[in-house]
Formats: sequence, structure tokens, C-alpha cells
Amino acid sequence: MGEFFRVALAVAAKDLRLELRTRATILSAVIFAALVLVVFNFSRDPTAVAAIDLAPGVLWVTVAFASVVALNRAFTVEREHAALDGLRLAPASRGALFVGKALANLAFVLLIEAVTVPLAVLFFELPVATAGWGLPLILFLSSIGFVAVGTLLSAMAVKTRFGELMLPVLLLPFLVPPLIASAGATSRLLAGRPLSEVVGWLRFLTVYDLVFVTLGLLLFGAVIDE
Amino acid sequence: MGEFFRVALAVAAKDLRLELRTRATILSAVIFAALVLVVFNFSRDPTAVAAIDLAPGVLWVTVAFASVVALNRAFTVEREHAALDGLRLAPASRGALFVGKALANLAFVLLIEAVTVPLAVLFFELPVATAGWGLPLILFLSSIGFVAVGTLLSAMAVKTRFGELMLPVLLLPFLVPPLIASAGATSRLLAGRPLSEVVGWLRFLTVYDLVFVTLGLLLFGAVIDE
Amino acid sequence: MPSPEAPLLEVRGLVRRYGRTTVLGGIDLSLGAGEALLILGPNGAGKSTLLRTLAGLARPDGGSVRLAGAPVAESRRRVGYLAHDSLLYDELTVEENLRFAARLQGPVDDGAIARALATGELTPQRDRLVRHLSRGQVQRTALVRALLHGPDLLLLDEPYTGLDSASAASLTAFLQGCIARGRTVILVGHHVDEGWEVVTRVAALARGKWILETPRPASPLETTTRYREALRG
Amino acid sequence: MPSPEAPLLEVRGLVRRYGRTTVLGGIDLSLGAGEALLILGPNGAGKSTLLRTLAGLARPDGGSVRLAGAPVAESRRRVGYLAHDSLLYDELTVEENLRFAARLQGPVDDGAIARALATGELTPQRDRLVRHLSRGQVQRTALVRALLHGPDLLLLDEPYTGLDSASAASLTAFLQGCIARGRTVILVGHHVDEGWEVVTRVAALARGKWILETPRPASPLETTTRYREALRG
Amino acid sequence: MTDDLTRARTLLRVGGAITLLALLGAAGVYWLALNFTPTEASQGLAQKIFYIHVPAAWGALVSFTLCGLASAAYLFLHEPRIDRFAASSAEVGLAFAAVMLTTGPIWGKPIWGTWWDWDPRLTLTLLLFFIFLGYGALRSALHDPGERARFSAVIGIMALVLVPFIHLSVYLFRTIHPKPVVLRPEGPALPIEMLRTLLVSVGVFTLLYVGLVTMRYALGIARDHAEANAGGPDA
Ligand code: HEM
Ligand SMILES: Nc1ncnc2c1ncn2[C@@H]1O[C@H](COP(=O)(O)OP(=O)(O)OP(=O)(O)O)[C@@H](O)[C@H]1O
Ligand SMILES: Nc1ncnc2c1ncn2[C@@H]1O[C@H](COP(=O)(O)OP(=O)(O)OP(=O)(O)O)[C@@H](O)[C@H]1O
Ligand SMILES: [Mg+2]
Ligand SMILES: [Mg+2]
Repeated sequence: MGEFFRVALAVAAKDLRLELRTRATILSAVIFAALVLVVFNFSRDPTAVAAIDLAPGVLWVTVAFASVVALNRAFTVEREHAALDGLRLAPASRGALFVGKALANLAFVLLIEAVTVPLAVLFFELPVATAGWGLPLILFLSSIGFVAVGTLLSAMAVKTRFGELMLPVLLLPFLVPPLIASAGATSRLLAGRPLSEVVGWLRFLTVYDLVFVTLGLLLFGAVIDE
Repeated sequence: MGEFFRVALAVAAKDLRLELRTRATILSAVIFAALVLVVFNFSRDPTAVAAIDLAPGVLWVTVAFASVVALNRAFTVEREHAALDGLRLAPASRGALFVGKALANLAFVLLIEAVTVPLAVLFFELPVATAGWGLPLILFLSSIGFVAVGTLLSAMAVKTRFGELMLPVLLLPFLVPPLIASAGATSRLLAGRPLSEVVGWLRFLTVYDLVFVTLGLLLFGAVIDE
Repeated sequence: MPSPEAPLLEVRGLVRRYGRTTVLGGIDLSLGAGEALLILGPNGAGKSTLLRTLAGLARPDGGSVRLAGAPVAESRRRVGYLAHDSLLYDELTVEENLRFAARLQGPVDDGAIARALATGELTPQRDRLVRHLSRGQVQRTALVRALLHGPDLLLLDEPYTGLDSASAASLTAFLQGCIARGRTVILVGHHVDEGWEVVTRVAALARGKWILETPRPASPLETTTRYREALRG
Repeated sequence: MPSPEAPLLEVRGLVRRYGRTTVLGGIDLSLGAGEALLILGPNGAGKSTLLRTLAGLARPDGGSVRLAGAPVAESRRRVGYLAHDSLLYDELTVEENLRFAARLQGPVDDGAIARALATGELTPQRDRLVRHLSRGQVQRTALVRALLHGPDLLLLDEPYTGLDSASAASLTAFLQGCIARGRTVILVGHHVDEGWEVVTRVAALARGKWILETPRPASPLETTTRYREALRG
Repeated sequence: MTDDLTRARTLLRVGGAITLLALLGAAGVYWLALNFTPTEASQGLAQKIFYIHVPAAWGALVSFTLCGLASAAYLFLHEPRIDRFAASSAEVGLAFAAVMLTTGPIWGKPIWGTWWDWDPRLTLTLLLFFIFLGYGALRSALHDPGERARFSAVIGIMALVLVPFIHLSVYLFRTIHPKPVVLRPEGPALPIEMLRTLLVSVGVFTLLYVGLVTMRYALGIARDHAEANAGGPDA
């Protein structure tokens, strides 16, 4: 077990070093988040749509975009110079490799969220007080599921044969539920409803996470090994 | 001049063929677009916001970010095995190379729009009929600007560690002006106003396109050559 | 093919296909400790495919590969594989790459990394991004990466590529050391004289089959002539 | 260095830095039609950097590179450059890659492509993705790509890498043909004997400076010894 | 190499002195504004911020413009010093823009009743600010000096092109931001004393610009020097 985590952490640390070494990345993350908000505000007709109504959508687009970016990136770095073969040669369990890649992706997505949420609060004058811990909780839970599925999919996508690439499309439906759940929960919380009202959503997200992390652990080997 | 276009078309054709092989770009972009629309659809509180008010903004933001996803890939294909050096060795004008890359990207963006718009129409029950030919026209004009700037910037972003994040940081500010125009024009058209009323916006888009396509032609050399 | 010692590597009727084309058509091979096999063969003969399969990166479509009696997947730590690609990350420094490769194998001790850098004569470049290395420096880094964890079976696909004469010499010396310590080496190459001092056996592959398999002939020249004949006949 | 003919390539005091490091410290070189220069040198000496600069891919930080009296950028069509990287697209077939490279140079005629495939002995692989080629096949494709448009100046960085003996021989023959037709060749390598028949002059680079520059010595062996001395002294 | 450092030091001192002078000047402007300039009727004291806001705004746009022009020059001359100047000007511009973006809202609160409004002029200004933040991010993400110079030059030029879009945006879109009262075809439309104070303040900001750019430029020299000595050749 200690070995499992040593490998997982090694992989995650490697990816984070590849991505986050330069201060530029953090700065970029902040600028990026701010820009998303600006872009949205612009596309909105202020007379018709109140900023607050956009808020959940904005949050989730930012999260989705961050994830797509992170996941696109995740396995292109492994393809150049066949670095993925380097991972496959490791005497480590495939689960450990999966957790490693997923952790790195999660870290990035969480970073983006960490800068987006406060900015969104400022921009939209969100009643975070009422939302309280619910919002971060939802973000965290849904990010996990998101990243778990995404890591699996992008690993498939790195084997660039068409058949394999169709899989992501087939699996698209799997990405939708957590989004709906969290978007729904978010808008309720921002509407000032109590946390108790979204417990159902939260439970759903947790189950989803468990299911797909497990699936990832089991299937990753099948994806990267012949 | 004939040579200019021969090279440009060769480059564009090459990129399109690569994309047909792998589908990597379009798939991730389209998946992302679908996700965004779903999110908005479910995070919207129907009692608070009319779909029609939200639609133009959402449509444009979706298109913009999906384009960023697509543009992110534009130069990764040139990075493997230093293929970009292959282009740089060509006795062709750098402008021709730029147009080639940009044409391919334009094709991708238009394709993304061809998927996004119908989806948006479905989700938000947009009265596209009323908009008539105005909408495609706006889409086309703004796409040109997007792609001109995006091609130039992604050629730079790909040289940075974690360029997938650097690209939106550099690109989004330049996308906002056409975004304002497009979103503004779209909402008017969807409100059933005549095309004549948005001529100002269209002129703005055209100027923007002209300016940045010219810049691209002039500056691409500075980006790819030492 | 017979082997003086208890075989470390045992390959039986190995078949590998890519779609319709059969790249390896039933390969038998058995190597014991302290043996070094040089594999020759024209481009596209299947040498790299064979090594990939032995390294457990490609699944055999037929036949079996056993390392000390077990499937390769169960004894990855005993295998060191140098591929055509470097398996390195362009955006990490030489040291970071080696450190990562080491972590994948087991707990890392800094002394080992430092020594590895020294044996690869990479100490001056330790903090340079791999993207900024010259080809020979990349090749040396890839070699060090492959051998870092002291494997028993070394699978080296054209290891001398891009090395200058000095580095080539020290690689040969290093491999002699391995053999002396009872390791097993498989060497793929196009130049008989590269690593000649190490080699104990020579084999040639063509169209996915052995066309030559012999203890090391008296001289490189003789080897070349026999290889030529085998190719013709 | 002096040259029998009107120089096609004229390099004066070429300096190239990578931020901190000075990789080329004032290189002079002049080559005429029909000359073939073999450049030797330890890993990291600056050979590839020199070729990149001659090919117009890297801007000199000092000195000048002139091709037939004009800057390289103005006569790219006359240069054929083989790099360490293949410059090929993995997801395109061999033929598609060549066709694209040809289009970049000028109008394409199918006959030429077919002939190019034949000279590279790639006709059987013409419709295979480069991703699925063996190393030697990739190297041959890269070579064909570089020489497709019949350049006057051939800059070949370790062109024999990964080639089997047959392909190596036919490459040498091809280069002899080029020299006979008055082309100019610069060859980087680590084996003196590779392409020996073609070479008319030999030079050695170390730490970004010439340490040896001579008309071709009598034999490969003599060349090696003189190179060794130069490295030591 | 070391005379680089001495040059850097002297430049740093000179720049520092000029900056100090400018800051004193700024104080002077407010003494002038408060004692010798009529208070604007409708806005009252709030309008006094005018004398920072406007010069800062202009200063920002001018800095960015100069950065853009220098960038264009660099692409022709490939002269590292020009790149260094462009980078310096961009950073100072960022500082000025920051002032504009803070004084603006402070002014806006009493006048418009809101800190910020998604008015095109304001937003495009904000975007220009972001573009140059990105400019900085890009620079710090690139290590090869040549590449860094070329790439940031391209951004600089593209941003330069966006400036007129911004200046014009006030005409192109509905906006609550005051139309040009000084820089307009018909000529200035404000009391002579206000104009005088404004011009003094503009002079002060120009001085500030020169001082800051000189200092930043000196730091640039020092940095390049440090890089150049960081490592020797190998192999
Ligand atoms: C809220 C943020 C604000 C921003 C980002 C902003 C931005 C700018 C910019 C960029 C300029 C230079 C325009 C040009 O010369 O092209 C400018 C000038 C000016 N601003 Fe603001 N401004 C803001 C708020 C305000 C407010 C609240 C007022 C007063 C009600 C104001 C009054 C002026 C005036 C009078 C000028 C000079 C116009 C001219 O003569 O050119 N600004 N501002
Ligand atoms: N992924 C693949 N799909 C289809 N064919 C492949 C694939 N990989 C290799 N091949 C083919 O299998 C044959 C053997 O390839 P391999 O790389 O083993 O040759 P090799 O002996 O290593 O040649 P070289 O000396 O050039 O390295 C080649 O004809 C090659 O084209
Ligand atoms: N982009 C770069 N940035 C920094 N240093 C570099 C870069 N490219 C090459 N170098 C360094 O410049 C030196 C010369 O590299 P070059 O590739 O020219 O050597 P070479 O003679 O081709 O060596 P080899 O025989 O291994 O190919 C090496 O020390 C290398 O590390
Ligand atoms: Mg091989
Ligand atoms: Mg080299």
C-alpha cells in the first residue's frame, strides 16, 4: 500500500512539476478565471439577465473548461517520446498510475476553482454567506467524479485510433449527471436555500465519485496496457 | 500569388487530413460545448430568466471557449518530431503558412458552431427562423476574427510549458470585442429586429477581421522564425 | 536454442501480428545469466517488436515469454528496456527525469542518482531540460534511465545510436561489467563492431524469423560475412 | 578554410548562443560545388546547432552565413536538411508526408513522388502511417523528405542512424551521385567509415570551435587517429 | 560585463531621483487642485480625482502605445535594448492602469452610484490591463531570450492595435463614461484653470513615467547580466 501511494504521488508530482513549475501558471490561472467572468458579463444583456442568475452557469463552465484543458494535456505529455511506455514499464499497479494522473488533474481543477469562486463572489455579489460551506463542498465532490471519468477518457484518447476516440462520445452521458447535480445544487444554495435541501444532490455526487474512481482503478490497466 | 495559395491550401489540407484521422480536436471541443450547454440549461432557474435572454450570451461564450479548446491543438501536431521546422524550411512566405493554419482552424471552429448552434436552439427553443441569414453571417464574420488572433497566439502558447492555459489567457481579451458585437447583434436578431439594425455590429466585426488577419499575415513570421 | 546456464529468459514460439501482417512468426530464444546476445537484421525485420514484447509492452499473439519462469508482467523490476524513443519528458531536467524513473521503481536514494549521472557523464547537464540536450546527451540520459534500477535483463535497442566514440567505449565497458556480474544482455544493432567485446552470441532476424543463430564467431568480419550469407540464402 | 571552387556556402565567424551558453564560438567554413565535408565531434560539440544555423532554422548571434552569395532565407529551396527529428507527421502515411513536403516546395508531380519512394525503398510502406514504421523506415522517409526537391546543399545530421547495411550502402551510392552532379554535402557522424567513399574533406568540432580541418586523409583509420590527437591536443 | 552593472546602478539612481521629483510634483498638483482650481459645480470635491484619473489613464494608454511601437521596432532591429524598453514600458503602463482602475471606481461611486459598470469603455480598458498581465505571464513563461523578445513584441503590437478600438469604443457603444472633454476634435471643453492643473498633472505623470521606466530598465540590465553569468559552456 505504501508503494501504491509512493508511485501515485511520484506521478502526480511529476505532472504538477511539468505544469505548475513556472509562477506563470498560477498567474495565468487567476487571469483566466477573471477573464471568464468578464467574457460572461459581456455576453449578458444587463437589462434582461441579473448577474446572479448567471453565476452557477459561469462557475460550471469554468470548471468544465479547466477540466477539459487539464485532461487534454494529461496524456499528450505522455505521448511525446513514448513516455507512457516508461510508466507502463514500472513494476507498479496500474491503479497507482491512475490515481497519480487523476490527482494531478484534480489539483489543477481545484486551483482554477480556488481562484474562480472568490472572484465570482466579488463579480456577482453572490450571497456566499447563505451558501456557506455547501458551495466548496459541491465543487470538490463534483470535481473528483469529473476528473476520474476524464482521466480514464483522455487515457483512451491518447491511443489515437478512431474507434477508441469514439468512446469519449459514448461516455459523454456519464459526464452530464454530476454537472446537472452540482449546477442544480449550486443555484439552490445561491438562491439562499438551506444546505439540507441539497443533501440529495450531495449524496448523488458522492456515490458517483465512488463508482467512477473504482471504475478508473479497475479499468486503467485495460486502457493503457495491451 | 498562385504559390501563396498552393502552400496555404497544402497546409490546411494537411491539418484537415490529420484531424480526420484522429478527431482529437473536434471531439474534445464538441464534448465541451455540449457540456456547457447542458450546464446552463440545468443551472438556469426558469422562473428567473427567460431562455431567450440567456441564449445569445451562452451561445457565444460556448462557441468562444470551444474554439479555444480547438485552437489549443492547432500547433501540438507541429511540435511532435519538430514538424514545425519542416514548415519553416519551406521556401514559402510565412503569410501563406499562417493562412494555411488559420483556414484549418476556421474549418474546425465553423464545425464546432455547426454543432453548438443547433444544440443551443434545442435547449433554449430559439426562434432561429426570425433571425434568418443574419445569424450565420455573424457566426462567419466573428469566427474569422477568432481564428486569426487564435492561430497567431496558439503558435506562441504552444512554446510555453502548459500552453493550454496560456492560450486562453492571451486570447480571451482579444475575443471580447467581437464577442460583444456578435452577442449584441444576435440578441437583436432573435428579438426579431431586421438585419438593417445590426449593420453597425457587422461593420465592426468586418473591421476587426481585416485588422487581425492583416496582423497575422505580418507577424506570423516573427512567431515561428528566429 | 540451447544455453549453457539455467535460462533466465525463455521464449517459445513467440508470434506478434499488427493487423494482418505477421511481424514475429514463432520466435524461440533462451538466454542464461552472463550471456549477451547481439541481434542483427534488416530494417523492419521485427527486432524492436521482439524487444517490446520481451519487455512486456506488447502482448504476444502466440507463444510465451517467461522471465525466470514467470510472466514478464510479474517481474518488471528485473527488466531494463532502452527503446528507440527516449521515454523522457522534454520539459523536465535530466535529474528530474531520472529521479522520476527511479521513484517508479522504488524508494529513491540521492547517492544512486548522483552515481547514475556520473556513469552517464551527465553531471554537467543534470539541471538542463531534456528539450535542450544534444542527441547524444539524450541517448545517454535514456540509457541511464533504463539501467538505473540495476535490472537482471537488459534489452537495448540500438543503444550506441548517437553516442560519440568516448561514450560508446564507456557503454561497452559498463556492459562488460554487467555480464561479469551475471546479468543478461540483448543488444540490437546494425554495426557488428559496436559492443563486440561484450557479445557472447549472435543472432539475425529477417521477416520475423531467425535466419542465423550462433555463438560469437571469431571476428566481426566473419560475423558480417555469415550474416550476409544468411540474408542471401 | 580554402576551397577549390567558387564557394557555394560561405560561413564567416559564425556565433550561436543559447541564452547562457555559447555553443558556436566563431566558425568559418566555405564549401564549393562537388565537395563533401564530414564533421566529427563529441556529443554536445555543436554540430547539430551548426547545421540548424546553416539551414536557416536558427538565427546567428554573430557572423554570417551566405549561400551562393545570398542569405539562406532567400534560397531555402536550394537547401536540403535532415535533422535528428524526422520532421514527419505520425498520423500521415509515408506518401502523404512526402506529398505534403513536396507541395511546400513547389507544384507536385506524381512521378517524382513515386521515384522518391522507390529510391528510399519505401514503396511497400507508402500507405503505412509513419507512426507504424520501424526506426530505419522512418529514417529513410525523413531522408527522402529532405532530398525530395533536389537541393544543391545537403545538410545531413547523422543520416546513417538506424539504417541497415543495405540502406546505408544505397545512401552512400546516392550521395556519390549527388557529388558527381556537383552538389555540396555536409555530413555529420560519429563513424568515419560511414559515407567515407563520398567525403572529400574532414573537419572536427569541439566546444564550438574547429579542432581539425583537412582534405580527406588516406584512410578511415588515419582519420580516426588524427581526430583523436586533435581531441587530446 | 561588470560595467553593465555600474551602468545599471547609475541608471537606477537617476531613475530613482526623477521618480522622487515626480512624486513631489504630484503632491504639488493637489495643492494646486485644492487651492487654485475651481470646484466643479455638479460633482463637488469628487471631481478633484480627475487630476489623477485622467493623467493616469492617458499615461497608461501612452505607455502601452510606446510598448507597442518599441515592439514593432524590435521585430525589425532585433535589438535586445529595445525589447528591454518595451517590457519596462509595459510594466509601468500596468501600474498606471492600476491607478486608473482604482481612481475610476472611487470617482464612479459618488457620481454614478456604483463602483463598476460593464460599460464597454471600462471593460475594454480592463481588458487592456489583462492583456498586459498576460504579456507579463508570457514573458515569465519563456526562457530563451530571443523567443521571449519576439513573442512579447507580437503581443505588444496586437495590444497597440486594440487601443484605438478602446478609444473609439466610447463612440461605438452606449456608455456611461464621460465622452472625451479634452482630446476631442472640437478642442478642450473645460475651464482654463482646470485645464492648466490637468496639464501640470500630465507633466508630472510624464516625469513619473520616465523615472519608473529608467529604474525598471536598469533592473532589466541587472537581470540579463545575472543570466549571462549563470552557466558556462559544456561538452
Ligand atoms: C470606473 C472605471 C473607469 C475607467 C476604467 C476609466 C477609464 C478611462 C480611460 C481609459 C480614460 C482615457 C480615455 C481616452 O483618453 O481615450 C479615461 C478618461 C477620463 N475619465 Fe475615466 N474611467 C473610469 C471612471 C471614470 C469616472 C467615474 C469618471 C467621471 C465621472 C471618469 C471621467 C473621465 C474623464 C473626464 C476622462 C477624460 C476624457 C478625455 O478628455 O479624454 N472616468 N477614463
Ligand atoms: N504499430 C504498428 N502497426 C503496424 N505495423 C507495425 C507497427 N509497428 C511496427 N510495424 C511493422 O512491423 C515491422 C517490424 O517493425 P520493427 O520496428 O520491429 O522493425 P525493426 O527490426 O526494429 O527495424 P529497424 O531496424 O528499422 O528498427 C515493420 O515492417 C513495421 O513497419
Ligand atoms: N535549445 C537549447 N538550449 C540550450 N542549450 C542547448 C539547446 N540546444 C542545444 N543546446 C546545447 O548546445 C550544445 C550543442 O548541442 P548540439 O545538438 O549542437 O550538439 P551536437 O554536436 O549535435 O551533439 P550530438 O553529437 O550529441 O548530436 C549541447 O551542449 C546542448 O546541450
Ligand atoms: Mg527497431
Ligand atoms: Mg547532434
